[in-house]
Amino acid sequence: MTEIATQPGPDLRPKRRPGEQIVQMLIFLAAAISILTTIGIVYVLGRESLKFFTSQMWEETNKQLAAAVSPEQTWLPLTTSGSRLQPGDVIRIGAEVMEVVAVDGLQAQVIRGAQSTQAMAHPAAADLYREQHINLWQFLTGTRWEPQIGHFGVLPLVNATLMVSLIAMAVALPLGLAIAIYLSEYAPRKVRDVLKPMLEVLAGIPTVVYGYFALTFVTPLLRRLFGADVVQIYNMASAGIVIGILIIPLVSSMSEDALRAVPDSLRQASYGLGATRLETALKVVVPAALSGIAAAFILAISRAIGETMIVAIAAGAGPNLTFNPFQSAETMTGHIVRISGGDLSYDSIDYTSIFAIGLLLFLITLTLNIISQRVVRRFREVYD
Amino acid sequence: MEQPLAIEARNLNIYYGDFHAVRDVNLPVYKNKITAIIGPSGCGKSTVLRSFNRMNDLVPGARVEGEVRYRGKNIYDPDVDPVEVRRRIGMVFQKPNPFPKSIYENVAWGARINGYQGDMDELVETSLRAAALWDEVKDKLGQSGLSLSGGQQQRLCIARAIAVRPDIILMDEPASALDPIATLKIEDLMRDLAEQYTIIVVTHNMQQAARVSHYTAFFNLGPQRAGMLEEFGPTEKIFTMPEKKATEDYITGRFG
Amino acid sequence: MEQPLAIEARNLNIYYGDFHAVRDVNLPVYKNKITAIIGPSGCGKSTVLRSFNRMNDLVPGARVEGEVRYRGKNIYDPDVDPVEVRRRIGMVFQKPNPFPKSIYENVAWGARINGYQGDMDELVETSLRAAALWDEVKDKLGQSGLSLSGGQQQRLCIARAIAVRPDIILMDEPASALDPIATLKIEDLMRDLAEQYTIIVVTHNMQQAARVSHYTAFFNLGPQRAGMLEEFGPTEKIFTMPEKKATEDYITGRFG
Amino acid sequence: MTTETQADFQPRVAQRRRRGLWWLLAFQAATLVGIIALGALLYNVINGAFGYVAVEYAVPPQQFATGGYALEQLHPLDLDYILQTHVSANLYRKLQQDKPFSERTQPELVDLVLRYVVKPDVVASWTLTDSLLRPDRVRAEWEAHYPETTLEFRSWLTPSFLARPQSSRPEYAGVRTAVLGTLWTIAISILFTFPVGIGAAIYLEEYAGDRWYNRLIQTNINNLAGVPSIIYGILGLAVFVRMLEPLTSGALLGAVPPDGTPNGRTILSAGLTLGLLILPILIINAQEAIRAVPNSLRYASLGLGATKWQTIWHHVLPEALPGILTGAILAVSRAIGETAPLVVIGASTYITFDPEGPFSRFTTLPVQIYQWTSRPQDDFRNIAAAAILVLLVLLLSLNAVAILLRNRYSRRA
Amino acid sequence: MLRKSFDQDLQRVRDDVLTLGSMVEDATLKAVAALKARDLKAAREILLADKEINALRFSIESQLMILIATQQPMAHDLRFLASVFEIISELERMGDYAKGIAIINLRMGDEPLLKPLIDLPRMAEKCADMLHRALTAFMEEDVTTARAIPQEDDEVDALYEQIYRELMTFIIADPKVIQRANWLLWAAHNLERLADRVTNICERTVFIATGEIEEMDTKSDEDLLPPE
Amino acid sequence: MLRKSFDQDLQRVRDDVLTLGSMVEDATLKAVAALKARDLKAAREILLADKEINALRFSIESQLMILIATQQPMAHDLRFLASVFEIISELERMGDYAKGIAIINLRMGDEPLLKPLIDLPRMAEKCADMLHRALTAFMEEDVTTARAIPQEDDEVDALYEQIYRELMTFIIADPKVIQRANWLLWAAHNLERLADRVTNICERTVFIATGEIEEMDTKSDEDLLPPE
Ligand SMILES: Nc1ncnc2c1ncn2[C@@H]1O[C@H](COP(=O)(O)OP(=O)(O)OP(=O)(O)O)[C@@H](O)[C@H]1O
Ligand SMILES: Nc1ncnc2c1ncn2[C@@H]1O[C@H](COP(=O)(O)OP(=O)(O)OP(=O)(O)O)[C@@H](O)[C@H]1O
Ligand SMILES: [Mg+2]
Ligand SMILES: [Mg+2]
Ligand SMILES: O=P([O-])([O-])[O-]
Repeated sequence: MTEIATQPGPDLRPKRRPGEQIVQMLIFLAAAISILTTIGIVYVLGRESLKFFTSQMWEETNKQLAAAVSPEQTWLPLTTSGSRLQPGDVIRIGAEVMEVVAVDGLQAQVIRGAQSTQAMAHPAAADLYREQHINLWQFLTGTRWEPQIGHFGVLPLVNATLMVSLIAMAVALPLGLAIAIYLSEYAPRKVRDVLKPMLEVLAGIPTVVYGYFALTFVTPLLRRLFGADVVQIYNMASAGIVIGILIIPLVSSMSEDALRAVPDSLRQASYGLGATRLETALKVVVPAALSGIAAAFILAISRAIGETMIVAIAAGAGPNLTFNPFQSAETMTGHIVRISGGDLSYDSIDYTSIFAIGLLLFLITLTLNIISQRVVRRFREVYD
Repeated sequence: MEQPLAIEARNLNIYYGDFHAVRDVNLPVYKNKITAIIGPSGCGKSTVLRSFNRMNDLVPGARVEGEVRYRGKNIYDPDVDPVEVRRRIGMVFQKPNPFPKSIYENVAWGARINGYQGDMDELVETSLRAAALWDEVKDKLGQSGLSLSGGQQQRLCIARAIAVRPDIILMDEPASALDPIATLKIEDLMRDLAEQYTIIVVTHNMQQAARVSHYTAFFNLGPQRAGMLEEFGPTEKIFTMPEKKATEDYITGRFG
Repeated sequence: MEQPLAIEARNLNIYYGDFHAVRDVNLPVYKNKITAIIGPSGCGKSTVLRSFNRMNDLVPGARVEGEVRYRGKNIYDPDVDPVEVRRRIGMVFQKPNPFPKSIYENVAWGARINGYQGDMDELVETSLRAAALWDEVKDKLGQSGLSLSGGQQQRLCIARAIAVRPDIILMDEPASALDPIATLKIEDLMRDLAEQYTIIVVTHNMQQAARVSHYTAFFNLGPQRAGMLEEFGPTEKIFTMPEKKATEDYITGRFG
Repeated sequence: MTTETQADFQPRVAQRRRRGLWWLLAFQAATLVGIIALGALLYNVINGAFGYVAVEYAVPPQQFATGGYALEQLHPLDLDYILQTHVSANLYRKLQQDKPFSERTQPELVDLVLRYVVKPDVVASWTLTDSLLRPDRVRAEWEAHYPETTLEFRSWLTPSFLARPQSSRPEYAGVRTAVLGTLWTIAISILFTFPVGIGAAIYLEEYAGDRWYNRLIQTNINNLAGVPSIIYGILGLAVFVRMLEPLTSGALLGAVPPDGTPNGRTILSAGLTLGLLILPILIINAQEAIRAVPNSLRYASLGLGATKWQTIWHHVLPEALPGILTGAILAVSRAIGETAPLVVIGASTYITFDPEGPFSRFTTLPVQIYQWTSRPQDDFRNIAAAAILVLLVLLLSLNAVAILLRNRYSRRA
Repeated sequence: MLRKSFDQDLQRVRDDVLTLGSMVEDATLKAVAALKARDLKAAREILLADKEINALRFSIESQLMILIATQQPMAHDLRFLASVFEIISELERMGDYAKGIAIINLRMGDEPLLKPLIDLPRMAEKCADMLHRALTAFMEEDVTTARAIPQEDDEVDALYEQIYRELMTFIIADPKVIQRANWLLWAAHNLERLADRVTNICERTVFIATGEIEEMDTKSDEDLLPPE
Repeated sequence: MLRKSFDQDLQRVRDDVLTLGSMVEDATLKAVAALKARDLKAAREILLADKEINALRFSIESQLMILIATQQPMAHDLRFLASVFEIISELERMGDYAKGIAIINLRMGDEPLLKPLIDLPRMAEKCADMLHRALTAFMEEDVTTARAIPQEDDEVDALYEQIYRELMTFIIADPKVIQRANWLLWAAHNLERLADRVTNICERTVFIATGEIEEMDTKSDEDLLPPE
């Protein structure tokens, strides 16, 4: 021991530790990847949506020239197939853009070489493309989503999303909260030890399985209950209910965490004042955990809105603006999956449309998540 | 001089599952006196204290044998409702645990669930005054109880306990989480409260027991680590002239 | 009689962000003596203690001004490595915090990372002996440090601190989480350790400071709630004849 | 005063207790509903995966049952003989060219016999409940509608179901490609996510000071965790499949896909997409595990003169490891079950060849299930159910490991 | 103000000390008055009063011990309590002196006083007065007064010397009165000792206030000697 | 055994009390021996020794206060400390008696002793012996011995009475020797008082052990009287 006492002046100078700095650098980069992800999401969604809203897009009309045309010709002979042209449409054949002035049966009068393109000759059977424009207002308020005819109103998709989410919430919130209260306040240890893992299993099952469940179990059940003529094979109710079931564990587990975070001392305080178990649970514990529960609810809504596979499987394809839960309707997510599932050309309007919907979805869920986090943070502060 | 009894343990035995935690305790608690329970860690002080208002019912596996007589009735009789018992025998805990409600609500809540019919504002004020807290909080009754300092929170908890007008207040190390000054405030408060209430206080701090209590019960670990009442008597006697060697060793710090 | 200094705070000011937590502290700490720091809650006792081995560096926003001179060097000089400082000035915390490793490893680890070349078994034994723990654990060195009782854990932490051969041991309320008996054991141990080490101990418990220390520094809250050194002197003097009124009020419990 | 004010209290304990009882019943009922839902889900899957089927055979398999041995138990030479005698010479030669019969295993041969000789065709199927509880009704229906077929009890989940690749005929379809695709994808995700995720968690918990950029990273990660998975699909589609196509298709590294056209819809893209998807979850879980390590441990170590990294490496990480692993396993099982993003980045649904590396086109188990589920034919529902069972077993075992780990861990704490 | 109950307890000790003091004062004056009047009944009462003094002294002592055991006194409080130990011991002893005078009175029985008492009552008054003021200073922690009182002890000593010389002349004149002279001498001696003890109370008062023991014995080595 | 340092501190107090006791014992014997030998130099040394006694007494007292302030004594420890307060005060006073004898010796100057000293040394020895045994009993908390010692006070009283009577006869025979007789009488009186105080030490010993104050004053009311 005396060695220290006899030590000369201590050497307190810093030692070199290059390894520590390298490690720190590396893990900082790892953390920064998340920022890249967000930038990626915003950039991708933003850029493609911008394309969707502003840039020129050429939609196949399935029309061809009935005969070859010369560069000077202003009346174009057209085939019968495909969609109808209207005056004011901007069309493209090959590299040349034209503006439709008038349509007369199978003839269309055009201004040649519009948008500073060169008028040129076109062979017979050359494909006609039509220019598409979508403006934001139409997108947000339009009640029809029919890309084939140029209607890009997102409301049917949003409506279906909200309907499904509402149904899901109606199932998940009361059940989830009740389960949470039961587990945290009533269930004996042994029961909880069994139930909690079961609920976790429920939470761990992939959504595609829930989709299967909705389609092959819940839908037939609904049809049996309400009649096959009332309930369509693909319907929002079934998807909503099953999403609700899917979300129960989320709600119950987050709520239970919040309830359990309420210190035991509060319960004892309550009992000590002569409160019953119910009074303790509902009037002391639940209010104390309220913001945690609220956060769970908000997150649950966000999850429901973003849920994809169940609606893709069970809610049906095809946008449909309806308030009847037993009808089929396509949600935003369902639409994205359906459209992207096929082999899409990267330039098609359908392809860019999923980015616009994606952006909307992203913004909605982001808002909800941020609110939820805020609430959680406030809640945590109370007990720290 | 025979004092009137507030509550009394008779042949009390408490078990946690198979573990005999407390053995054969006979402990009288006198009315309007402060009775301190001291003893080494794990000797069952808290266990005995909780048995006085059936808080042990909430501990899984806990079992009580023997009697705790309160107003001529054994509170463990099957026809006694623990909820009733707990209203009359309040409790204050080691860590201040106000509800995350307003100060006012903290005090009013217990009375409200117990169907209090009188003037609530008045009750809140009386209780806060009795807990020597009124002056400090009267201008901010709407603020959260958690916004108070530790010592104030503990007094709030005392006010809350008082508001349901208990006979007896049990305190389990009520000041052990507080700094010395807050501790002294609580001790002064306890002495004032003893004029109206009977207080039983568990404390690790012998000096605190010495300072504050009228009677002291010294618990000790008996055979098989079962807690037992080693000595009971007026505090002054216990601390200046204990009868048992074990008590002497404990209070002079020569134990173990 | 001028005592040799072990470490000394000179014009020490400590800030947490904008908050001036400790103001103008000049505190000598004498070699092989136990210096106790007492004072009301929040007066900066722990803050000052941590400044003695630059543990404050770990607190976000903490800033230290002034000097802490150790062997003729200010430990806050830019060319001083805090890691080196901490090896020479060890620390024992309020709650026993053994590593979740074996008892042996708990003691050996610090020495090992500091490049100890000698016989590790011997070092472990010496350290455990010095911490008055050897006899209790010599047959179970392989067991987890967490399997010990609270008081034993705290002594293990002391052994661990000793094993790196520090000059000075800082203790922040080392017994406040322990029961009275374990507390007395730690106190006895501290007195033994003072023969070889310099000890600075923060305690909430005035009696403990009185019992255990040779010198006592009383910190108080100054203007704007900044902590300041109110009085420093031999413990006997501080407790029987303090010079300042504030000290007297504090130790006689008439503060605030 | 006590007695006089006692009158102000009307505790009505009995009434309050009754009310408590009713609520308790409600809470229990809710819990029961949750359990029933789980039960119904499992029941529904199992119900679809087994049951009676009405099968039509080109050649009934009993015909080959020689010497009391069922088809499945025959010797390879016998099977070879059956093939030789029942399929056209052209086909036989083609099969021989694909892979010599001598090199094929017995189950493979059985498979060939079934596919080219027996040619079973399931024309109707019944659920397990019907099959077990109402066999008479099943039999009656069968006799009424499919008299010329054979009624047999079929388990759609068989070893060969696991071993066979995808097929357009449910009778022959299997999940091998999908399972391999899943494993490949997950392996890539893990490879990418674990180091990054744990590193990020260490950074955020141990090093990050209270700086604007650290707060930004943290908030950002929390938000990413709540972004719907389909958005990740879109991100993966735009970034990995399209922008980074040269890389993800393997063209840069000289890998040429079987069909010759470089395409970013590869296992690598999928793995990275799923990796990004679970990264925030993994980071958050790991952060929580690291945060759960008490500060006292860090102080103890630093107080002994340990450096920061020594402290993290020797004390924080070992202590947090079970927690980190638990979180990681849960994140991985989330990735395994993900469907939507893979659909969006274009998991190929009809792939009959095994993935060979990160640049292969692929399908995964959930994508396969999705596809089968959305086919109108009943038989596909049956194999979807069987595939779901495979998926669930995989996930449940992972989850079980995680829960075990966590329980051990929390008991120690 | 915290520690309300401790302060109350301290106050009770202080009051009790004061009571004890006035009991002693009273006993002293009464003992000498009884002697002067040769009132045996009064003398007997003083014997009873002394029992009360002793009882009160022990009661205070046990209060002190309880306070030490239960209140962890420090600094000023501690000096106070420690001093009270000494002060009550002194007061009890002073009570004994008063009792001594009463006993002398009783022993004298029928015998008349050697001479009418003049100086002795004056001495007693002086003593009682000093004691009274010393205790007041103690109560008020009045250091100045406490330092001044011991000086007055000289007056008492002077009176004692005067009595001594007078009585010596009586004895030398007629050795047979030696017993009766001695009785008075003892009484005077008791008073002289009593006054000395007041000094100790004053010393303690200064100690409580300042923490320093100042020796205030003005005559130091002489007080134990008989006057020449 | 916990509280090692407290126990060490208590032991130091005990040792110091014993030292104080032997210093007093020593002073007593030496004072009487010096008187017998009319050794003025030795008498002066006793005056110095008394200063040491006083110093040690205050040192013990301040140790006591530090122990109370720092160790929170209770029960037995507390009774011990409280008793030591009283005992050292008594010992100091006993030292004063010894000093008194030394001063008498000094005051006698050239004058010879009235008579050769026989009983006075015996008395001093008896006193020193009682004190010694009382302190041993105190150290060992030997209640039986502590209870027995006060009985022996009678012997001292008897010796005192004998000396008194003897001196009275001298005075009556020749009143001019009154001064020299008085000197010896005072010396004897001092020893008698000293022996009384031993009783108090014994009382305290019993108190420490049992917590009870037993009055052991065998002669109670008579001790303050001159013998008849
Ligand atoms: N819920 C419980 N389950 C099982 N044993 C318990 C439980 N609570 C306490 N015990 C055991 O009962 C004994 C007494 O515990 P109790 O808490 O009453 O002691 P205590 O005297 O209050 O100790 P402390 O001073 O540490 O608070 C201990 O041995 C303890 O381990
Ligand atoms: N990390 C921190 N950030 C900001 N303020 C702090 C921090 N740590 C302490 N403080 C503040 O600095 C002041 C001194 O704190 P410190 O913990 O040193 O006090 P203390 O005397 O040890 O108190 P206690 O007795 O309660 O332990 C307090 O006002 C406290 O609120
Ligand atoms: Mg307890
Ligand atoms: Mg602190
Ligand atoms: O009591 P005294 O012997 O000191 O007079």
